[in-house]
Amino acid sequence: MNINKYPEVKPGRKPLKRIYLAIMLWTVGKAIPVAAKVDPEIKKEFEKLPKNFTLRLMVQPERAFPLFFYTKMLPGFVVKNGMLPYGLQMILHIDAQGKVHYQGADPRGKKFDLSMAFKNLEAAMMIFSFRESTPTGYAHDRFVVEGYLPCATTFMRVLDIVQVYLLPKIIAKRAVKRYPKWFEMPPWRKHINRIIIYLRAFTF
Amino acid sequence: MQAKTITGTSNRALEIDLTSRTFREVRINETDLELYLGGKGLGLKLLYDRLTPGVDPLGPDNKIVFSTGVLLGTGAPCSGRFEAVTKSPLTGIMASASCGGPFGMALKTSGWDALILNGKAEAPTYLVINSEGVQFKAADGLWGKDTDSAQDELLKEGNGALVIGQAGENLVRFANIRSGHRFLGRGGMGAVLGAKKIKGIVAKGGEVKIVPVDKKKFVKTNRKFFKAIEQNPMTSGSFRYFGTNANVNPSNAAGILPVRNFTGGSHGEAHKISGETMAERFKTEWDTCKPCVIKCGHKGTIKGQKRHIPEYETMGLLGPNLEIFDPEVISDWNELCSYYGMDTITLGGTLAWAMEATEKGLIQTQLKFGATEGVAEMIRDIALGNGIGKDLAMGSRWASKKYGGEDFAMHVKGLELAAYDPRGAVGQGLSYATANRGACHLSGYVLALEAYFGMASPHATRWKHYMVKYFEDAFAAMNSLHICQFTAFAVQLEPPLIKLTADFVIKLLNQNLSPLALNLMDLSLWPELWHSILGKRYIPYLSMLKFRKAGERVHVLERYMNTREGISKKDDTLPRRLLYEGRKCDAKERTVPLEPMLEKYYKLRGFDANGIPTKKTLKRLGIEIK
Amino acid sequence: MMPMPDYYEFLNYPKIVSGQFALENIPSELDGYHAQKPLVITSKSIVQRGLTKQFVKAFYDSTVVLGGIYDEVRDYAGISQAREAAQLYKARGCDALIALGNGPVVDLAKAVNILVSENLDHLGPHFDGAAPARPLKPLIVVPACSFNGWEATHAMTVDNRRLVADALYPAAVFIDERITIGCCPECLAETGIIALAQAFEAMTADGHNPMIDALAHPALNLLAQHLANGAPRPSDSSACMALANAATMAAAAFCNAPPGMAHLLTEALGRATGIAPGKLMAIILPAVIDMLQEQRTPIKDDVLLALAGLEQFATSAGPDRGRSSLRIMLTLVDSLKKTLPALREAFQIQRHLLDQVAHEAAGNSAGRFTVPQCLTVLTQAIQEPAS
Amino acid sequence: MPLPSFYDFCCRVKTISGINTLEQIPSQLANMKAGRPMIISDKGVAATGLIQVVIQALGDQLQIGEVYDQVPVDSDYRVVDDAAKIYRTKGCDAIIAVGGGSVIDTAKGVNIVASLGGDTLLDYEGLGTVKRKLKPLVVVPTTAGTGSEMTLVAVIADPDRKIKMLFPSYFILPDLAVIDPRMTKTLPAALTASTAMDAMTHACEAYYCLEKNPLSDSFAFRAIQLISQHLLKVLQNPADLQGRLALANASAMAGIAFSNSMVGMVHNLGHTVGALCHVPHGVAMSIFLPYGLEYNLHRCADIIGELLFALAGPEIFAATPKSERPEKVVTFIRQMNQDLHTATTGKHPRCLKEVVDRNGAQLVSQSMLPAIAEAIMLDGARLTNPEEFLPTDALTVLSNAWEGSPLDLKKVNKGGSKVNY
Repeated sequence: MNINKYPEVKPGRKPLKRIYLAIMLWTVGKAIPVAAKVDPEIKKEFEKLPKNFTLRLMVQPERAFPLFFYTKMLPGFVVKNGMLPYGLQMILHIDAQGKVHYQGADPRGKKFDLSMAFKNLEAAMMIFSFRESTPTGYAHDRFVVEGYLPCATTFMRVLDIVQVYLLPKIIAKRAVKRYPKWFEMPPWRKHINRIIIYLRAFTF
Repeated sequence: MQAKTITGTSNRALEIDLTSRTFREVRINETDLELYLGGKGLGLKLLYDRLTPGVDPLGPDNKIVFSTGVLLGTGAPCSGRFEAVTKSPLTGIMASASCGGPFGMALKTSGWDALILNGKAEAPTYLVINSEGVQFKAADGLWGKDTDSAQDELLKEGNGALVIGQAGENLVRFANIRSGHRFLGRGGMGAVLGAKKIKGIVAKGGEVKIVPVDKKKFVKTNRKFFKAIEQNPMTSGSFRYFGTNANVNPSNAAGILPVRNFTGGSHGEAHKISGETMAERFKTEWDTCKPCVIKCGHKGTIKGQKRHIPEYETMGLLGPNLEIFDPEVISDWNELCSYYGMDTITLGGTLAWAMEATEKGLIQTQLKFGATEGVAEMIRDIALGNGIGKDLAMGSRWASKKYGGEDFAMHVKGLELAAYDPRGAVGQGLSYATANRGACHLSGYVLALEAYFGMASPHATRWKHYMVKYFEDAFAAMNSLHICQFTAFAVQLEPPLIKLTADFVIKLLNQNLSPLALNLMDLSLWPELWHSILGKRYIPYLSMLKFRKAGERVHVLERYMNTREGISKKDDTLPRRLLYEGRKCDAKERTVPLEPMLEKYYKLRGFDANGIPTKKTLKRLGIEIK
Repeated sequence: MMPMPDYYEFLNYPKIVSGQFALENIPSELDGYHAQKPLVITSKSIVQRGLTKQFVKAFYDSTVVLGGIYDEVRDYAGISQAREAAQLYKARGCDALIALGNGPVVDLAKAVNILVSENLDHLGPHFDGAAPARPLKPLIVVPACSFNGWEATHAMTVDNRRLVADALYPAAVFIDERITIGCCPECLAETGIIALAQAFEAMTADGHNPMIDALAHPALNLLAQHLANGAPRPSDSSACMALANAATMAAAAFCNAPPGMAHLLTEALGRATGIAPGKLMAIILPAVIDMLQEQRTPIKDDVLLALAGLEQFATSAGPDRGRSSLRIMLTLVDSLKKTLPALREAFQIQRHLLDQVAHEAAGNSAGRFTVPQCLTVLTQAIQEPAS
Repeated sequence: MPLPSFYDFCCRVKTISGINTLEQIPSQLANMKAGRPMIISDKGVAATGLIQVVIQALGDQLQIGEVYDQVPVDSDYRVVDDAAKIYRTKGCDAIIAVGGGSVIDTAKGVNIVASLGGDTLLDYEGLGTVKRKLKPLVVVPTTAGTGSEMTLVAVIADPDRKIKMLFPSYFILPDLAVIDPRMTKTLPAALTASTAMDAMTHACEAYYCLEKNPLSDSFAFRAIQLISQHLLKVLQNPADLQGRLALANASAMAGIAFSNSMVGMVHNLGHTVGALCHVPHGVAMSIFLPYGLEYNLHRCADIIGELLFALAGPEIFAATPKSERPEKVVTFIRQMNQDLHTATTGKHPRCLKEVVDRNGAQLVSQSMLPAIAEAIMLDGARLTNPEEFLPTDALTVLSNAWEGSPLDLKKVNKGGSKVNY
């Protein structure tokens, strides 16, 4: 038998989807620390998490998604603070004071207490293109959680609220189970929060 | 000495009911003779009128018809042949076989054109046929005997005998019937007789003399025929001096010689079994059908005995196909097959399957490609139904259904392939697929054009459907005359038009304008003989077309009978190996592109897309729909 | 009240993953078995339909390298090809198998799995009765059109010989609409009718248990909803998904139950005649149901519940339920008449074979059916309708 | 049964069930080429004499390597290491786990260490460390419906770090689950009631939560049918082996259903009150189940309405108009709790305030409710609940459940779009 008739098939890539997801993860990552400052509910949720806690949201398999090619050319602090999208991870760190920091997409040299991972690129796309809500995605086994589990639900709640801030209502309604009624804050406050989050997220 | 003279043909058939031990004379309809010519065609028609579809081939409801042709007994060249048709226990569909043994002549000169057997005898019986009718005689003493001694016994009572061996008695599905040194080989007719408990049939013969109606014309045509045969290099040269094994070398060269269960198409040692080598080694002499002018049957001295030289198919399938190249060993096995009465083609195919199945762990036998050990024992086991031989005795289709290995069971519709690999001659592939009795090489011998004469391109599919139909019709008609198929070389290739044209021109014409080329081919010698014997007026060309149409009728009738047994497009296929596996001997690893050829073939034949003859076609051919 | 059997064994090994982007989960599933390099076994028709391209795309952006796509399978799984594929598997250093396709493809993959896991050259010892012992390599089945569900069970038919062993269960079945999409109405109808028969017979078999019922129930339900509309529309992906799911569930249930009459007859007749089982089932199942009707065999209520749903079940009178379920079954079979017309070949089955087939079926039924019973059903099944 | 846009389903453990099934274990083990099992169990099981029943049933067909009955209620890795050491010194080649969730998880852990070598389970923490098939593991569940015999994760605590370690792997799945009614025959009435209601809750939640699929539905549906048909009868006649077998089957089926479709807020609350107030799981389940149904009523009324068929039978189902069915389901479950309360002479609590410990002290005080409500965020079951479930919602539910009063449906927070299964 001539085995060359049946060549090995190396996995290809879907570059556009990668870039889209990298930008989404970067945006959400940058928005969370800001939201934690301005939104009391998020703040409360983060307070439940232990101090000196590192968590990340990523797309599996990790080896298939190395950092973007230009990462090496950038100065270290840009990479460290996640000032540009670099890859398909979103790393958050809660320091000893309970303050939340976005640490970019570079997992090297970090130890994670909680790691939430989309099982594959398409699963992440389903969620980030809002075809599936986060709970449905969870129900459909789109992601796996590793590490300190009880915090995962907290983190997902945070993600839900951040989505509500970042997205227009018509999309956000699809993404979360229950669109909040904002009992606890006046409507103008909501919009101001939203603007702050946008501004801070997109400025360095 | 001869009491009676029959002018033309007797039109009498003898129908015997074995269950009730009675017989009756059946008059053969003149129109039937006109439409079906005699021989195979008439035999099929007689069977068609009597056989219910779906009966057990080995049950009492199956019938077997032995039918002689118009030519037999008149002294026409190479006419010493008769045909048998029945429903085959190997394939479950119609089987027809042609044989050059003395039984045909004896039957015809006992005044019968055909013999129909019905029912089933209670105890082993043999039949003695004379012009009056038939005597049923107890065969207790013969049952269990080999074909040689049984035939010797029977021949005490007549000029020609049919006899089965232990294989037939044990219902080996590919048991054959022996007459003289020749056999009604394929389709397991021996088992049909065995199931009917008929050990043998002997015809007294020599009771009537047969003369043609138009003697003058007959003698004239005969002379032309002789001349053609003497001119043709195949019929007067290679076949005459080297037998059918003259095919070995050209087959090997064309890559159509089956090697190792059809995994290869040629072999370096093939020359050892070629007709040329053997003629020299075994000092061969003629041992043929009677009457014959080609003289392809030979005998020689092998291991100190006078033996019939195995024919090409036997050589090919028990030889290279098992990777054996020792003609003496093959001859031993051939003798064993004659002794037990088994078809060597099916046996060879089944043994090759068994060897490959053993190699692949599907069955456990001693058999191994290239090794002679255990083969003779296995042949005995098959004939006697011992051990796994009992399963192999059912043929490769049945065995592969039970044990697996269907992908390398080389059969079509249950009948094993003859010794030509169609990957080197795709038209032959189509012919194997569409042949009525299964993978039969005699249905339309297209490979001669493709692989031997260079008159068609072996790998092109263009117009192959036309060639296959043309030759199927011609051969069906020939088998209905009934005349030796090898006369085709002479009849078709010797007329001046084709003789004087260069081969490459013929190839070009044939491949691109096949209908024109083939319609210009002159086949008139055959119909002229038939017409002269019956005293009918012969109209040039038109009568030839009528003759070809008769052939078409015979072929379609057989097809129609098969479709009544459940045959359809799904069965018109080739072994997977030929369709999907390339061969190492072939750099391009070619396979047979069957599907496109088959579709065109159906259209040309007037079959529907499922391969069933349409009502229109049947009506056109005058076949009564049942 | 559901009767509780005194003893039963039940196993439904494979994980079923079905739905959008199911295929994309294969790499992480393989990772669960520490496999990184699967060998894909598939058939020429799948390649011709372009499904392998779709399939390969599902592995984009993963770390899984496909060790090769062995696409030589056609309508027969034999040891010759299994050896070739095993050779390829070893040459490439693969560590898992993916069967992309139906019947013979999966059978072949199972055979290859035995060859590579036990380092054998042929299956001789297993044909002689030795059961392959766990663990074999992980085998993932991705069903394509005319998937009859048996692929996802513990049985394999290689070289016409059936081998049944728990080790042969595939690890997972991934049902994805990109692959299950129908190739022709006929194939879908065949899938459907086989699934229908299997689910029905699993539920009504003597040795059934609540687990079997629980598997067969959704199968029947999906079929009742989708068979009639779905079969003529091979491009309707949701119907194809439903049928593939139903087939998987039905076979999973069925392989835990003793085989029913329709199945035994179809199998034996298929072997004798070479006609596709789906086509045979289309004529045998109605005959079996007719027999049940004639004999007034009690049919348990669950069948109607599965076929007709809660509302209709609740409003039907208790004693009628068995009969109505048989009626619905017949209507379902009838609804396939157009897509799966009664077969000419079937009416031409050699009558002398029937006896042999009936004997074989009765012999395989462990005494549950008699030869005359089988023969009656067979004769009725291949009776050409007067027209 | 609509096919969801995506689902997965896995119940790959071989199940054998029947009245004398324990006797089959030796031959089943022999098929797996094992003959010297170690029995792992806990003190509670040992005290009821169930281990003796198992040992007797195993007979002399195999040698028992060791009976280890030291598994505590909250098992940790040190127990696992300890048992694994004994396993090795006694030369065992298989494990039979007799008990509930904790025992089964421990047995899974022991199997990892015993099969793969090493001294401690800590070596195998995390994903992807268990890479090959382990030794045969047979589980004989004694409490109904933990479902942990069907799941492919072992949860074992590490008290030093105060975390629960997860060992997810296909290879740690048990090889055989044995359902034998003798294991539950001696269960006291109150426990029978609460374990059956536990299974009932698994089934109901599996039926309406987000990960539902046709297969889990079907298993859940049958489990509910079996329980509602048999539970009260078994309570009246505790020796009814057929009834016990039906309940045991029901809980196994409920286990299959919920391990595939996940659970919702009932479990969320149950886990939380279990962790904070040590309310037994089954008890909590039976109390919260009606509230779970009520709370999600506006999201999946049709689906909950279907449960009436399983609970009450086709006649009542047909007699109830479609719009009233969901409420009727809730009433039915409440009535069932009431019936159980009566049948167990008050031992089966109907609301949180009735839950007492052995000494008759109340386990959940009203003042603890806000703390419980806050703690629900730490449990994953809230994610698969059809309606969003937040501490404020939890507090409403909890206070109603404490009192035993029905939920005011108007007060349930609503919002968001339709649920896609």
